[in-house]
Amino acid sequence: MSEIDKLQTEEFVLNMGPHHPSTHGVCRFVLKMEGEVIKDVEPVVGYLHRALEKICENRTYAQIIPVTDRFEYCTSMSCNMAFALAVEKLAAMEIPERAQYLRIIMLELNRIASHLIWFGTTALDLGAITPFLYGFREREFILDLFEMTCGQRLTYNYIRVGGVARDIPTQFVPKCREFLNIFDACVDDYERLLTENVIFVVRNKNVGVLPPEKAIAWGVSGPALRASGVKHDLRRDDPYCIYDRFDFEIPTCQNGDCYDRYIIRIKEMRESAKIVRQALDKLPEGETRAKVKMVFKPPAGEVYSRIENSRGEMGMYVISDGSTKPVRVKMRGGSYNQLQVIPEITRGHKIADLVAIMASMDVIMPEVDR
Amino acid sequence: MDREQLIKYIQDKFPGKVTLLDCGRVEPFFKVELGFLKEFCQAIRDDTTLGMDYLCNIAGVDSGEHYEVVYSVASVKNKIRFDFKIFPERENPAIDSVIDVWPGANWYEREVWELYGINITGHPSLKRFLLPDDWNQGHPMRKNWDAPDFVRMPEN
Amino acid sequence: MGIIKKLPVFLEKVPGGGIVTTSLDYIFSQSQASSLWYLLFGTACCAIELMATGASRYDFDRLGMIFRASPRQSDLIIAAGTITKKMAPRLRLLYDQMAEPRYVIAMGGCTVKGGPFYYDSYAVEKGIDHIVPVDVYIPGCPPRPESLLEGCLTLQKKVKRLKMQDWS
Amino acid sequence: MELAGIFKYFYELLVSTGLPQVWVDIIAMVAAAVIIFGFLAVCALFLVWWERKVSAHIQQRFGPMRTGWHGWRQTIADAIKLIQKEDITPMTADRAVFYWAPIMCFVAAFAVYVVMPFGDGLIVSDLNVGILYVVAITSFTIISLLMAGWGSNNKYALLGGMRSAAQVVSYEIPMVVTICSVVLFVGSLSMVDIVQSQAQIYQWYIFRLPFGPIAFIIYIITGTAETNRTPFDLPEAEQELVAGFNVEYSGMKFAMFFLAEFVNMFTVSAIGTTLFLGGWQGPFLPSWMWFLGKTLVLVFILMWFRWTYPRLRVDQLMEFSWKFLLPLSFANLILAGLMKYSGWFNW
Repeated sequence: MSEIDKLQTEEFVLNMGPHHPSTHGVCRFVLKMEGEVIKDVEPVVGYLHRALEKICENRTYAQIIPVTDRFEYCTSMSCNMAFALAVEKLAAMEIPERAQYLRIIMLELNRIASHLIWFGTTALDLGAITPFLYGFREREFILDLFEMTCGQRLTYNYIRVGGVARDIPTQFVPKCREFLNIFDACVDDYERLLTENVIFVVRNKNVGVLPPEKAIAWGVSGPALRASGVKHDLRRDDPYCIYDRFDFEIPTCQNGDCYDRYIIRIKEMRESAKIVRQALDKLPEGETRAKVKMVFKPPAGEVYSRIENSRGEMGMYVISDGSTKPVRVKMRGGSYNQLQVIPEITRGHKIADLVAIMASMDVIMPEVDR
Repeated sequence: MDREQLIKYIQDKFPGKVTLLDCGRVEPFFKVELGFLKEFCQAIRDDTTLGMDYLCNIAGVDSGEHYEVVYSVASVKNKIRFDFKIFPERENPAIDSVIDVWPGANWYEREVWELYGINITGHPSLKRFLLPDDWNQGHPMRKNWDAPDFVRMPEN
Repeated sequence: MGIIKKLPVFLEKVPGGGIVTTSLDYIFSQSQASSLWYLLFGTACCAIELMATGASRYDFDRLGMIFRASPRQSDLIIAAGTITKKMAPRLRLLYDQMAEPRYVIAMGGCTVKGGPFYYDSYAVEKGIDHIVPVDVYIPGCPPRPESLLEGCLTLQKKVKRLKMQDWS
Repeated sequence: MELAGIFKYFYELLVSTGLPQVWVDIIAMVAAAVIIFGFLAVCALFLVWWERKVSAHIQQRFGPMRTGWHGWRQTIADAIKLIQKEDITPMTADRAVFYWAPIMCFVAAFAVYVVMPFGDGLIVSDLNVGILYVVAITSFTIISLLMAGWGSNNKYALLGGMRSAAQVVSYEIPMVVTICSVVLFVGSLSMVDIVQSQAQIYQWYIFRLPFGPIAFIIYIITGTAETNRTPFDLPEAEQELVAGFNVEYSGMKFAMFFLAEFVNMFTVSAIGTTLFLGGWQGPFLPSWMWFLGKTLVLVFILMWFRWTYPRLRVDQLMEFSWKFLLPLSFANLILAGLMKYSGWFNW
């Protein structure tokens, strides 16, 4: 027996996280590796489990709206919206026209802001630092708009049950138009930085391929699902609010790899800008909030309502027993399933690909842990 | 397929095993018999008219008197969505795992197991999920759960 | 570390040594204050604001603050976001891995006292001062980048007061 | 104002004191070492500051602003702070290896400057194997990275160290082959000879070699890989390996790695200047100014790379080197040989 045969090989177990620059918060991966190649991944979650659902059980409906803000802080408006929509379905409420349009404007602006964070962090995870700062530069414009509307930069508490919290200030519309005018050029800028960058393309093409059947079976939604070629967008397929009144495209790609997920989100940013522009054009005058009683008691019932968030399907399952507080609020975020599917599509790739896949899935941990 | 048609279709397809619950205005809610769950899921996924290939959500519920597990399913192809519930027993609650039907159910079931203490038979890895590894204070989402450092919101 | 700590004791005995000590103190504390490298540690909402503060508009780099991914090389943990009971031991571990002198900024309501998760939450650590010593508290949910910058300036003020004898 | 004259004056002053020649040589050597060390330390500090400013302006920020005018004292403050920091040696580390790795890195980075022609006559020692010495010494850095990776007893550090070893094995070869094509034309390994053979601008090897610009680009790419900078910064890939090989280093030891990185960057640019851009040759200005100017332009290009490109994956890096750069550099060498032999391009 020669020397080399006597050598033993061990499984190389690498613990990545919970504090790691590219796990987008506090996710932990236990990687079983062979050199640089990943043999198995096990995501360990719960490092940001804040018991939001337990908290919701002891709050009134008005008090829950700020709690939902923290459910998915990159798109707080969507969280407010998802919850408000669920309660409105429960109570069969009529929403004033102006509020509907304001909601659409806010949701789409928030989608752009969220995609800009994704754009920055994706580039950062692949080692390019400058796009991160470019993304955040434009995001500040949107945050300014939100700030002048509701006074906060991140947790808005703006969309309430029955409408929106207050009307927009007068400077909002011109400022917003100003932003939309520069925004397309900005997206062109981003694309020049990354889309045809050779290194970016070889890092992303054919990495983390997610076939459509697998994507649906694992419950993947949003841009990740559309990148696999499934034309599924709740804004079209299960219209909520007044999305059926707007003219916009639903971009899809075919391969379902990281590069396609990138392309989809870039296109979505342009589409969102289009929707905002239409909504600003059509914005009617009038009330911004339906009459909601101070002590709000929706009728007893249960509802699961879902909206298309920037990360996929965001659902709120609310049970009311007719009192001021809900019996159960279950929050469902798109990242939950997208993180779940990562082990499936990472096996056999390198550790650097795990980072790319994680970034392209745009997983954000509070949605998983709540 | 609208609400009425869907209710009729499902009730005709699974007579006796599935009953309609009056708890939603928009999507229909059904109650599924405890032992029938896996079969039912398999059937609604493979049925061509329904084709519920997409699992939106699984939520455990403790209403105070009984446990419920709510499944929200959708069809990407046929654009249908509905929910159904099953009611595990109060003592030693247990349900079947539906991972074979929708692999995405994995974590949802782990969560139900951990936070509500509802056992999932047939689940491959029922390990600690959201709570700390050394957690020993029971299942916190149950209504009657309490712990020394758990501060309730004061009523005002 | 040891030599530098003994240096002032020795210099005090030398005539005119006080001037040397105080100027060394000045140089050391000024450099420390203007180069606070922070650990890339963000858990929740505040992490996004932390990122925004590092980005173009607010630009942490102006204060000489850059992020390091390794706790060994950083001087400052900005604990941005909720620290849950599962995360708390990790925070302590990171703190222990840092090299002296080290500072902690508690950013946001959650790290100060549990924030919006104080009531009814079984999983949130109610204030990180149970886990690590905190130098500066920044309230807010999440605090604006301006308040974070203010917090960092406050920390700089604190660091600038430091003398060699105080080093641990 | 030629610096060489000043140094020569001091040397003659030293000789005129009547000390034995051995002592004169020793004093001269120590003085040269001190001057070079001082120059490089200042240079590295300047480069760190410059990199931060360049990156900031690329990203529409200002960079350090509050420590001195436009933050000029920033890196000095950083250095002083790093000296004060606690020096941690992890309990499980291989102490000797862990201790020597940064020192080795530091020494290797500085040792190259023995043969660096800073200007006309400004060279410590004009070795007749100059460029060979450079190639040999710059590879030392990698051993130190490997030592750091292994000695830390940390999995991330180990991966970083291994990556750097793999990287250098593949990038050293095209680099050396490209350098060979220059050496072939010069007919000498001495750095001074290399510079002197490109007295006129059309004689610069970037224009004179058959595929001069391509050879230059290959050199710059391999040089970037040698210095572990983006897009080849795999050994310390922040997003994958936290901080790579130096993940466990703190305080002064980390500062050594940090400064060595910037010195290496300067080295690569300086060698590139010498080989391809005519070294210190240039009209009007003193020679050392030309050398510094050309080098800093190359340094700026390296920084530009860093703040624009994403990072390659480790296997793609190898692929790029073995399948693309290596054949290209060999083709370049063969063509250069043919040209030299046939007498074309021999201006």
